Amino acid sequence: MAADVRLLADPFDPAAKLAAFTAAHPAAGGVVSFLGQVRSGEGVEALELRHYPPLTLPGMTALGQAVLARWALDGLLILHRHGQMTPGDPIVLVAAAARHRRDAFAAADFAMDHLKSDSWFWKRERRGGEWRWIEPRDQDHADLARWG
Amino acid sequence: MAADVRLLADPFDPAAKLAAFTAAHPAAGGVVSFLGQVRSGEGVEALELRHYPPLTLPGMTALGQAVLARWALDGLLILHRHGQMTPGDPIVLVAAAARHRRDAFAAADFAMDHLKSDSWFWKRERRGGEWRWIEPRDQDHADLARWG
Amino acid sequence: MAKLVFLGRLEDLAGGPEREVAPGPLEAVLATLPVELAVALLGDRVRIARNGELITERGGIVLAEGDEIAFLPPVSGG
Amino acid sequence: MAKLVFLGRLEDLAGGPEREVAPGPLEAVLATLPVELAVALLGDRVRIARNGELITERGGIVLAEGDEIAFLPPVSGG
Repeated sequence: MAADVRLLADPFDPAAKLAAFTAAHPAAGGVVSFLGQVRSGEGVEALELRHYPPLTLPGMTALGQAVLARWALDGLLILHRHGQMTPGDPIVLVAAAARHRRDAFAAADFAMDHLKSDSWFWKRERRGGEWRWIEPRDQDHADLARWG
Repeated sequence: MAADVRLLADPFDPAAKLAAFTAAHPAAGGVVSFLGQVRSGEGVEALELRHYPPLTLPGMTALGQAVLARWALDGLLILHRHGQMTPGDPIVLVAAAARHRRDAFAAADFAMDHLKSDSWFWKRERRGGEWRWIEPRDQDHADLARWG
Repeated sequence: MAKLVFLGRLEDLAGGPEREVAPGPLEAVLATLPVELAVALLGDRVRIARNGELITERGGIVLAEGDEIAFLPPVSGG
Repeated sequence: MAKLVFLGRLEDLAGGPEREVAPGPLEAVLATLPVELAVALLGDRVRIARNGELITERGGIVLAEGDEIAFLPPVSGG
């Protein structure tokens, strides 16, 4: 079983993607998902994620394989936007289907920690008409260190 | 902010419920969800969850309040079926919306551990035409002990 | 009358989800039931709720008119 | 010709996402750039990929015709 890993240039409907993923894994007792979206109400007018094609999707695919090797899953979905987004737009959807709930939680959590701190995306925000690049957060590295 | 906690007698559409929950919390950067469904392919023809009205929903509501008190959430959704279900039917949907990803993961995980081991549901399965009550699993108690 | 409510596998033993009984001391009520059921209802892991409230001390319960006593075996989870 | 690719904030410093350069030693190529950009590209936390492969040893790189050298500042996460 391979992970379904995609880097998307256009908006996607996370509810539809999650419904299709769940339906594709009827033997799984549980599906854990994480949906990240552009926050509203913080003065961010737009967010842009840039990637480097030779590295970004290959890195996400390798992450998917690492997650599948580490937990007993029935399925793994990793969708990630690039390009410009506005508040409320979905950025990332990770879903893990497993027979056992704990595996699904850990796999989704691990995948998100690695996507956030360890994948090839550069992010900038527009506030008051000005674009500004976002520096890495220490919290992301602390999250990653949890997995040894 | 109160948790949205419901005990449902009829089938529900988890994708629609999750989409509505996500749309209601635009300031949350992330939404973690757990969907539990009746497993296919294991010989289970039907599953029935029985509850005791004076205790079951009040217990779920108290759990929702405990989760909100423990983590900084923008929203919390707990939907749980009772009655008869067949393979593929959703049983439980928990979703936690938070500014910070780690809070959302921990809250959903905690809520599921407590729903599974600590809420007033009795489950029976029909296999080969015979109904059989399901005893508690030791794993559920081990899961619960993680939270101290 | 008062009512006994049987959850989970206790329902199978009782032959139904509930049973009307005459008010009185719980011991006396249980003595009118089939012995296998009475023994199961008194099991260590069976909790008791009276009118929707869990009871911690099960000695000395007397059923009044209209009372509902529920017998709750270990939950099997959601 | 060869190509330099600038990711993240390096793109702003470079005035665009990429730049065509003549092949040759990377040091010589960098010496033709504005000094502020050259210094930023050589920062400790900037990783380098050559034709899509990360390079661990950045000494002695010589750009051949058609090479693509990407400068990757710390990622800001998804």
